[in-house]
Amino acid sequence: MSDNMNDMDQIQLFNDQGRLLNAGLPDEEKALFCDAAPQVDAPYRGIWEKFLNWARSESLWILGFGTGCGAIELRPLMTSRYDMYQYGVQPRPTPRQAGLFIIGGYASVKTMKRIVRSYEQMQGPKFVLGLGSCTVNGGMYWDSYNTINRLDHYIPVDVYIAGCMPRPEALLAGINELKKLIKEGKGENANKYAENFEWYKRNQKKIIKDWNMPDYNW
Amino acid sequence: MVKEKENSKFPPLVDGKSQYDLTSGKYLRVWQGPQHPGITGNMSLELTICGDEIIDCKTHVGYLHRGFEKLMERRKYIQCFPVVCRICVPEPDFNEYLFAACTEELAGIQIPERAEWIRTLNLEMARLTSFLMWIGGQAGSFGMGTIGQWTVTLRDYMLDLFEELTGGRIYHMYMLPGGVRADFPPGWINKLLDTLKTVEKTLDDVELAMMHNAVFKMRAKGLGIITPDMVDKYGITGPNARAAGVARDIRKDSPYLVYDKLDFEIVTGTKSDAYGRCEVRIKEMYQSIDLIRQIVEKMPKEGPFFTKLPNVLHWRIPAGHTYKRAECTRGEYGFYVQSDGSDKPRRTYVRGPSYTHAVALMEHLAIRTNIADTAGLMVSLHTYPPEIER
Amino acid sequence: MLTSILTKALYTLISFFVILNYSLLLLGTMARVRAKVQGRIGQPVWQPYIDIIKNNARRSGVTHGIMFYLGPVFRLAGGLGTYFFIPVIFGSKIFANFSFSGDVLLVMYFIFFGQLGMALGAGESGHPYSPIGVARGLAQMTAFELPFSLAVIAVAAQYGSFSITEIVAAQQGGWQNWVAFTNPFAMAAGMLAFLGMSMNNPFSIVIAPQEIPIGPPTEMHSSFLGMLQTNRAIFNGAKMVLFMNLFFGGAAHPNIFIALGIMIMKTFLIYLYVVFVGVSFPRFRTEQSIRFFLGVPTLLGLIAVIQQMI
Amino acid sequence: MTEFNELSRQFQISDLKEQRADLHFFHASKEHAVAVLTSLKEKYGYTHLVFFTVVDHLEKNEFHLTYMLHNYEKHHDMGVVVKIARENVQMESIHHLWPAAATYQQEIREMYGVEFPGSPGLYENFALEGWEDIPPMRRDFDTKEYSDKTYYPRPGRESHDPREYMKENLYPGEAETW
Repeated sequence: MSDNMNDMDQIQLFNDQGRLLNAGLPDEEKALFCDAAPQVDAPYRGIWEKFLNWARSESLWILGFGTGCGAIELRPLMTSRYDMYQYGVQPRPTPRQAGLFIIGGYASVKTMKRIVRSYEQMQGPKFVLGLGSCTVNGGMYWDSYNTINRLDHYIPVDVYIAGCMPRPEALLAGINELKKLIKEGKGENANKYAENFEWYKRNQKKIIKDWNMPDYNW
Repeated sequence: MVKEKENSKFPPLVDGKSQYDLTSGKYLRVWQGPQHPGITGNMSLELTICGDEIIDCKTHVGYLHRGFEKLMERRKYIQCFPVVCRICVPEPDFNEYLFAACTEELAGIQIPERAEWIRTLNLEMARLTSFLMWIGGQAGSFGMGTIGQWTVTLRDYMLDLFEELTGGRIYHMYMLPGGVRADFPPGWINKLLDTLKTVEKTLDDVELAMMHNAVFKMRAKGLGIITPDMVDKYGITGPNARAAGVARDIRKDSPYLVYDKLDFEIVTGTKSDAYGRCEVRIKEMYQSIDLIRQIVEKMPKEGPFFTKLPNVLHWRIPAGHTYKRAECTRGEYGFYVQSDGSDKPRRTYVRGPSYTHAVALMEHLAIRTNIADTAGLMVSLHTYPPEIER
Repeated sequence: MLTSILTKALYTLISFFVILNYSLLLLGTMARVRAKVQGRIGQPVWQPYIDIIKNNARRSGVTHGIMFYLGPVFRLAGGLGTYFFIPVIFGSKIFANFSFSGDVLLVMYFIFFGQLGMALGAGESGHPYSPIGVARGLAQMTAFELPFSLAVIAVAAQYGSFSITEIVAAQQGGWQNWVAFTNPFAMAAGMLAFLGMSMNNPFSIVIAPQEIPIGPPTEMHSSFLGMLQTNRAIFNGAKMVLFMNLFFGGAAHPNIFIALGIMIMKTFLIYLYVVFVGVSFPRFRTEQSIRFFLGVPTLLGLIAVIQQMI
Repeated sequence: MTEFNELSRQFQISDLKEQRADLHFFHASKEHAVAVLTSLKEKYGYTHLVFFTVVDHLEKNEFHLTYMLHNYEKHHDMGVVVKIARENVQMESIHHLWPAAATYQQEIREMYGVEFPGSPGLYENFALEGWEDIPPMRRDFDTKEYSDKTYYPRPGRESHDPREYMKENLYPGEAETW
């Protein structure tokens, strides 16, 4: 978490009241957006939280956003050959209602901006599944000037699925792994994002040069 | 873009640009995509709408830009070969074939006859696979999920065949410069023929449930009409042009591989609206099945499928440049490769048919359509974003 | 007095409990039926329960204002209101709900009411696709309300009553007394309007995911969505019970469990018909849908009314 | 090539090269290029603009603008190559001949920095967003260096020169025989 401490001083995120600056927005739009930073929502304790985690893991709603070529394997997964519905997984068209974000492979800078935006609009607890080698280390596009190398520097990732391209079975295995994590109470990455908000924000702002959205998209 | 200035629905023109006063309450600007289930791949349409009617459409691409052409400049020819297929996900084989063909032409390599037949077979299978994906999308964009469920599964059966033949499900990396990577596994041909029978049977069902469906007809007829005079203006190729009655098919016009030895006719339609394009594509699917059967019948059963190459790790290709094209599902797919005598290509340019279809043509056709029809129109042009921005 | 109020409250709770669970299971079952047509196995029958629990277990929520809160509340009030004025089982005290002499009119109002409340809530969410969905929904609702009203008027004229209980009572004594057979035009108009009411294909223009994802509830999340989903189940159940009462003779048997069985069978078949149409057709455009409802169904409704006048 | 001979009487074009029977390339001067394209389109039936792209020849300090036209009657391709210097490059726009050309020009402006005055939407983003470096497709732009300093490369990826690697690790004794 400290390999880019040098950049830390360059970008200022908060004003003295602890509100977000939203420096990328034009002045007339600043009033339209929320300037609060995300907060850590503490989980409940004991058996109640276990029950809720069970419900969360058995009803995963994927955000319908095909960010890369991995989206092509979501189609077979949705249809009769692999039929993810029987595992409680189904697609959902809006980020507000979705809980699972499958990053379908490489993310170009332009898409990264939308990924950040969609991710922040999702309501916690939310989970991210990095699909394909290109989310792990850049994969085939490791030296490309326009694709990111490590997804976990920009948004927290729960499960990575390596391969190019991973088969639908691999995706199902990844989803099962994610379910296990959630049931064990380890799917707290939305809180991790809120805790390390500044670190993530600085990483994001390093690559997204024309930041014309609020600092946190509620 | 504005067709009728006197129509009060359209905003006034100032310096040739239409002026939208978004505060007037008359227009609404909505983004369709990139996070939108009704968009093909990862791109977005910026729509200005008046009521339900689109009065301006602007395509935004580049969400999938990976800089392939730059990456290939710093990879050797054989290292480029696993990269090229990633340009287009539903049918990567055309990329592989064209890159291999360009390299072979520049290096002066002749590939064995059997390799040509296998390549043709592979390309036709890719065509069928891609169309199966498309037809699900076309029905789904009008809200009929059932067809998509059927056909995507069929596509999966085709992908199984690919997997057995090439080892890869989506990306095959099968046609490398000099021929193809492997021969048919034993019994594979029979499996292929069986699968074709299944596909044909379900296609009949699909045609019945989709093309003869009253609601589908109501939605698709008259949507996004392409007239023959638009074909050259916008550089329209493939089924989009053929549905308008322009009989152009690269497989027939300038035959590559073994298409001159196969017996087929160019499928044309009479009216290129979304419905007409559907008809043409479904006919082409049947034609593709027929072509695969012909290839299996006519191809030499024995023989080499690969020619010996120099050590590919430091394979220098003589200076020169060439352009190769092939008829893919969406239209003309082409590779322009320039070599400067070194072991890496100096420039590779990929000409994808969606380049013109999804940007200039889509922006033109979307005007005056209903906002509900954007997804259907988009799919009926059969665009695929990665080949636009690469 | 107090005991009667308490008994009534208990009965209402029982009735509510039954319809909630039945409707949720029905939604789950129908998702499986749909999946079978598509060649899949489909989600578990109890998936709607898990979804609702999950949505309510979301830790964060964003509001856009007072109406945004009230939208789902109105919607749920509409759903409950529709249900609580329909007698579910004829002759049963427990499932009589709050049926009274003019309940058809009130129920028709409640069917409209939820949508209007939702329109206000969705409008405040600020997402451009929400008002588009609202406009589509209200336009389509106005259109299918016409054949539906005509059908109800024809039925009311036939039996001279606006009370669902009396309409059901008049249909007792065998299937040949059902409105479906005594007044087939009214039934046809009503059932066509029901297609539009249930928001399945080809009339799913409100939430059309490929066009305006996903219409009014675009911004609804967490417990807002949980509430909407609960309402969706109840509202669906209420509408089916209403149609069963109006056209298919209601559910009546001295034994309450057999009567419930009849109710389940009839509503299941009514919903199956909707799903059957839903999987076989794509979606209409808004104006096509309106044109459809103002065409054949309205004509059928008119014929039914004229038939009663003669 | 009759087209070439006829055109060369009017315009400065040179270096006709036959790549295949159905593919010819020739060079045109910057001033005459658009006129040559216009007559190819209007007079000789090359109605289809297949693509339009740029090849960077850094060592010659030249951009080679490549227009590829196709004739549907003769099924023949004609590549027109225009050499221009790399500094402050400007070229006439051809969007009046093919509306689709505006997209190509938009992309080339972004990827190479070639300007086409008058082309619609020229300065809008095409594939990149918020790009601050030199245009990325120019050969003096090093994509690996940019990627290394921007995108937090995950440690552990090494690349070897294949020849050296094979010599050392895979076939230690046989390397001399190559």
